Amino acid sequence: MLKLTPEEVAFQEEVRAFFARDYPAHVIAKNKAGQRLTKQDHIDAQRALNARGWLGVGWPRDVGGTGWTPIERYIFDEELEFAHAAGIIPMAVIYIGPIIAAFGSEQQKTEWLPAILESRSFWAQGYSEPEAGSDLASLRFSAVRDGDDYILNGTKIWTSGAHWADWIFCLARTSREERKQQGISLICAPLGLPGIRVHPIRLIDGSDELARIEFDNVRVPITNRIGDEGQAWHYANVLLKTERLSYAHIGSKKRDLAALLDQAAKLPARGSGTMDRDPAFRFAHARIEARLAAIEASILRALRGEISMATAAALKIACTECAQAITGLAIDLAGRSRLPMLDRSVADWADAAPAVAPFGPVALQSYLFERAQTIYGGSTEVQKNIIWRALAGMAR
Amino acid sequence: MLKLTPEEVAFQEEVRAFFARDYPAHVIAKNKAGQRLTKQDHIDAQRALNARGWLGVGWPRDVGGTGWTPIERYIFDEELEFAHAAGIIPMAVIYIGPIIAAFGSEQQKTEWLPAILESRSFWAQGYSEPEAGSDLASLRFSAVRDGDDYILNGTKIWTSGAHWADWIFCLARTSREERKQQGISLICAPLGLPGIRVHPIRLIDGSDELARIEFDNVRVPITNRIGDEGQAWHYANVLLKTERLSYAHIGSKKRDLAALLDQAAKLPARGSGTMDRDPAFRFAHARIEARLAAIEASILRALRGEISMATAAALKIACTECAQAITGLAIDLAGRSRLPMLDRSVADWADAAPAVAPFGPVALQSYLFERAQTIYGGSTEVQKNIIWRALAGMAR
Amino acid sequence: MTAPLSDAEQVMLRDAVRTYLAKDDAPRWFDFIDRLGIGRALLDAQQGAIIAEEIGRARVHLPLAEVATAAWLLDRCNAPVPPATAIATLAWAEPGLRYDFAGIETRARRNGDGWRLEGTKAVVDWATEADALLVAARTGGDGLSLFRIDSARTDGLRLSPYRTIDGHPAADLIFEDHALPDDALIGPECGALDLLEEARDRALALLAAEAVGLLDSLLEQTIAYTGQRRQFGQPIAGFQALQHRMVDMYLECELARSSAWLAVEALDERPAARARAVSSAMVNIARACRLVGQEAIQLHGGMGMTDELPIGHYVKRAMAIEVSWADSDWHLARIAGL
Amino acid sequence: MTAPLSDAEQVMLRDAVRTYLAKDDAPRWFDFIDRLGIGRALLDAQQGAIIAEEIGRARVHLPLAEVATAAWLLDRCNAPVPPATAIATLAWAEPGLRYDFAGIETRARRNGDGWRLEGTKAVVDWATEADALLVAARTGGDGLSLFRIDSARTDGLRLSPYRTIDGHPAADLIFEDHALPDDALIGPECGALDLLEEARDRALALLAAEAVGLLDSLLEQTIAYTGQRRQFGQPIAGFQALQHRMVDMYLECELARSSAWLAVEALDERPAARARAVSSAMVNIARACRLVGQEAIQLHGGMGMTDELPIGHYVKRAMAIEVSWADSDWHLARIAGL
Repeated sequence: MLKLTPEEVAFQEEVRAFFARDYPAHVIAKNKAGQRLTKQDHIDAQRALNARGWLGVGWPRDVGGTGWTPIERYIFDEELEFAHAAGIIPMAVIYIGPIIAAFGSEQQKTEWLPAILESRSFWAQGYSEPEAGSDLASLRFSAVRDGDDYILNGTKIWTSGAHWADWIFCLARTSREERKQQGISLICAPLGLPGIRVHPIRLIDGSDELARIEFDNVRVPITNRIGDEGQAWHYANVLLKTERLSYAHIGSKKRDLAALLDQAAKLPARGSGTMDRDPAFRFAHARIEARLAAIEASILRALRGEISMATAAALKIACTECAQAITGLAIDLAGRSRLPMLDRSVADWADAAPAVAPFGPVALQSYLFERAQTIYGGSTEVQKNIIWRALAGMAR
Repeated sequence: MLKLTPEEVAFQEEVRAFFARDYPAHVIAKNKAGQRLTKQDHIDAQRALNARGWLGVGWPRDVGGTGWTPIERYIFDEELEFAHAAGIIPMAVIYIGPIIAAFGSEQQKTEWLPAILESRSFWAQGYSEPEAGSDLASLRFSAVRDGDDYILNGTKIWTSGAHWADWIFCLARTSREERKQQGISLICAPLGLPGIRVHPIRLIDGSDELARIEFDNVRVPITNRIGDEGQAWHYANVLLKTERLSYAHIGSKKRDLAALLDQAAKLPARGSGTMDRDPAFRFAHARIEARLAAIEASILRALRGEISMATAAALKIACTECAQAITGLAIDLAGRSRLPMLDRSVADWADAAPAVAPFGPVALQSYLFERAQTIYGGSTEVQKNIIWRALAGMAR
Repeated sequence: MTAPLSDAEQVMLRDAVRTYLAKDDAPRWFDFIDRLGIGRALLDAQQGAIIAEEIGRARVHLPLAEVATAAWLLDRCNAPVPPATAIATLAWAEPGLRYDFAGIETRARRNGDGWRLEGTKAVVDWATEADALLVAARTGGDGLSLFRIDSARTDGLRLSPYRTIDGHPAADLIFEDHALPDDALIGPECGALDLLEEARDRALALLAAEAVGLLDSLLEQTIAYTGQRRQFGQPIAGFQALQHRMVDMYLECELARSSAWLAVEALDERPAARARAVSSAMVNIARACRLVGQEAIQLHGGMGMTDELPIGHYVKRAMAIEVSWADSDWHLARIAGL
Repeated sequence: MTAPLSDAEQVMLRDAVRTYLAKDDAPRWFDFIDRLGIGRALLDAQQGAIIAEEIGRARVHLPLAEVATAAWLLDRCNAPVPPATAIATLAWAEPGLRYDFAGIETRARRNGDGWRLEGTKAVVDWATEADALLVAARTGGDGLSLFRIDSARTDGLRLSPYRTIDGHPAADLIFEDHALPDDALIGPECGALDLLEEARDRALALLAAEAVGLLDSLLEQTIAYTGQRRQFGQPIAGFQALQHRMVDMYLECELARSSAWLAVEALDERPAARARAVSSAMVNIARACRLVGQEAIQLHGGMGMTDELPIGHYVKRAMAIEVSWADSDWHLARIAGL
């Protein structure tokens, strides 16, 4: 049950060959060197995937998607990550694309989906608000009908990739009458509209790819709403169901863990050896490897069966905490070389600290950035509440 | 501030010499061999202490106590534990003695205190009830006035040492009118009275030194009440204040940690060496040593100053979790030799498993028994609630 | 080897075992195997794991891992396999070694037509109940060999019986010039090391599955207890701090379950992959046993400390599994190749 | 050494520093030392610890540990100590070593009346702001020696400046045939190892105290934030699961405080006792920095990830302290004597 079928193994080899031969080498090189990718890098990467028909990973075949089984999707993700390829920016392809495909109008499908696949448009996600983090039901962002338009007002926060995005999809309150979760609609807006202001947020790792976005009487046609009014909560849950394992990133975890051993072989240890023979490091490394092996088995079990809310919540906690543990081990391994805070947007970034292993500053920034994993997408605390409700329910 | 004064060092040497020369050697030998002590062993030990005037450790001088400063008391405890002497059974000497001395009638002081010091009477504590564990305010055990007597009814549980005790002191509800904490009195009863039944409780470590005690219309004179009616809550808190660090047992923790290194030197490791050179074990050991050093410093800080409720609660958590961590490390070190469950009441107990290091079964039983540390005396969860109230109060 | 069970067959097997153990909480091995008719399942790790999980859930004393491991060794050595209803157990551990078979010092010397065995075996599970003992011993060329001893042969064998923490019968064995017939040697002389390594991994997979049953039950018992135990005017399961800790227990239980699958499915892999998967599984199982066991007792409060409730017995069986063939550090070292 | 401060004097010193830093959140070292008149306090660990704790609490950029450590080394070597208002820093770390001074490869060779320095120093805190550098280098008999370099001497020194994660100025230094006068050598030739070890412990005691201030503030900020941040209809500090985690942070803070005392009071002990106490302290400090830092961010939610709030800056300074001279594993190995 945990093993791949012969067909799946063949697919795996096909994907592996693709990344080795038909994928932009400069993207892989930059990732390996710890350099931050540009928008153009992502466009190059997406176009290579799209040329192979492999960009619409969670989309049905009839709108240009791959139509993969969950396991095929998993294999693809893993190989992408093993290859150090660019992660697919999820906002358009993973998050909104499948919702448009399932609930969008014909016009939305014809206009928006091809633009995404052809990398003509990038999207941002407008879910969180300053006063509504894990508590999405208390959204304040409003969409008020005015003839054939909605007038949007409010603030969205933690919007990632807003500096590259052309469009944003927003959860917006279209009614205050119903229960808190009801009365929320899914409405899209071009980010260039008057009344929209994007404020980049600088994060503790030095990046500024998140933003706070203010909407001040922004007017969009009601045809920009996806699906029915007041049904966004339902759509968001459908998305959650199909995408709840997309954060698993087992491949990148395995890759990063393996890379730590390579790095360790280059770093001096106490006495005369290198860190790959340091027992404390190796034990800590093996402990995470063991954990990751169990998490991978859990993911495969889940992919081959039905996934309950509790299981999804448990896997979200396990995957994100494991990712954090890997970055924690990485900074432990880095030692003092994690101390410099360097700007990694240029090719020769590592020259700024010539006496330091470049691995260190990358590890440090990853460690800081990955702290967000247990906060966004439903914090660990919220996931635990979900699991508890399921456990208490079973006990009854 | 963490260092002893010259006078304190002199006292320390005096105590050390006492345990080396004037203390029953058979008690120390049994403790070192992991054999359980008998009541007579405890009597021998207490008499030796009393002969030196060192039994009433928390008592004022005028009733035969030592009158020590908190630091002297600490030094004494530590040396007692270093010496593998018998821990003073706390029920009479540590818990009720000081309360009798402070709040008891002249008759109680004259009758009960000398009997304790001379080991003529042993006491048990009747605080917990089946429905009132950490939540002492919800006590149901009742004492109803009937002329010059009280009629006692109810059940006490987790009473330790009841099989050796002559007397029990009980928290009993004498009124239901007032706030839950009020209306509780401290009443003493000889355990041989009609209507008292003692049911030993077998614990997971194989011991049966705790008991559940049922009172069925047990009649005691009102002169058996200590202090005023309805004031037991106050007395218990006074006791808590003076005795809140008596569980610290820093000496036994240091002794046990050091003993693990000795044991490790005798146990085979992977390959050809012994466990005292095993890095995983030594790192785990050093981690606890470091923790214990900080806990010891915290205790000394507390002993030299005023101790807040929050500090006392924090130290209770730190000390008990550290004790548990030591027993956890001990069973890890023991490996498979922790598997046999042996009865340690006889001198040659270890012969029952001739291929096993005797350290293993002792470690296992200690590990299991010490699980209680974070449960009794206010569970860790209750301590955390106390601390949180203090933290939230400071923030306001 | 039998063909893998279908999903429906797996459920049937599980239900049959569960039903049997619900009716008899002190089953005898003979009856258990005989009445359920599951003797053949012992040689199949997948079926064995299903049975083991139920044994764990019910926490009954049955020598499943011992008998299955011995049967597998005998089968592999082309030795006659006793009926599955008989109890056989492997004696490998010794006072002079921690967990590595390489440290075995018990020695078998050729003596005329037979062998003479000399050495000490520590904490041999079910030895006192066994119809047959398998003993790992060093032979001539300093390699390891396996010997089979019928329980009738007591000359030159000093057996000290006791119970282990989980209530199982066990014994220390001291062989003093113990005579064995020529055919007591099973399998290749000096060629037992790889067999023992594989046997250990197979035993561990079964114990991992048993741990899953134990841990699930510990969580269930804890949720049930905290749901009815009232303090401060409400069931203590109403306190969020406790809820989140039970969720942490659940997370460990789920990873333990995946770990057991991982171990079982890896048994047919090459030795390096098998070792890695089984050791990874056992690191997680050991962690889960420790965490879930400690939390179960803590959340039961004083009641968790008593021998009356099942909880402590489950915890102690989990503690035995944690260290039965090796501990977490040994597995970590194996994963790290140290 | 000065006489120990009375309790009242300690409070006065603490209050003076706290008041100064409350008024100026970007103090310059010269002004800080000069206006407070605390130059002499730098050679006294107890006073230094009081100042360091306040620097941590305010999280300002001041090279206290660096200057105090350099001053102590110069004083011990009977070299002229620059005024406390000047910045001096020790360059010891190198790419070829982890934390042990024994791995230093930078070499100083006698050359006529002076010395030639060759080697690379990594992440030298405050090097770009320093009036004087102390450099640990290997000399003739393969022992370690200390050299003092005035910042004016830039020939043969390639300096790559950057900021560290805590926002402090730092640099990598590459010495290529760097010429030094004869009197650049301070202290005994080849006799610097013990001095360096003691200097490290003194620096660590100050950093431990700084960490106490940082950690206390992280806890306070977290309690304040969770008290006002509302989710699900109430301040999130109303959730018991979060309350208990803040209590866990408090427990670490308290042990960190005791650890800092332990380290400071042990500085005058013999080397073995000093090393043991300081390393014990730093194991706890490192653990506290990691746990309190992670929880502070987590409990701040998204806001904890931003550069806007102080929280992240505190966490990053704590992360720097964790590894500034050695990491937890190094300290554990030192305690264990491995």
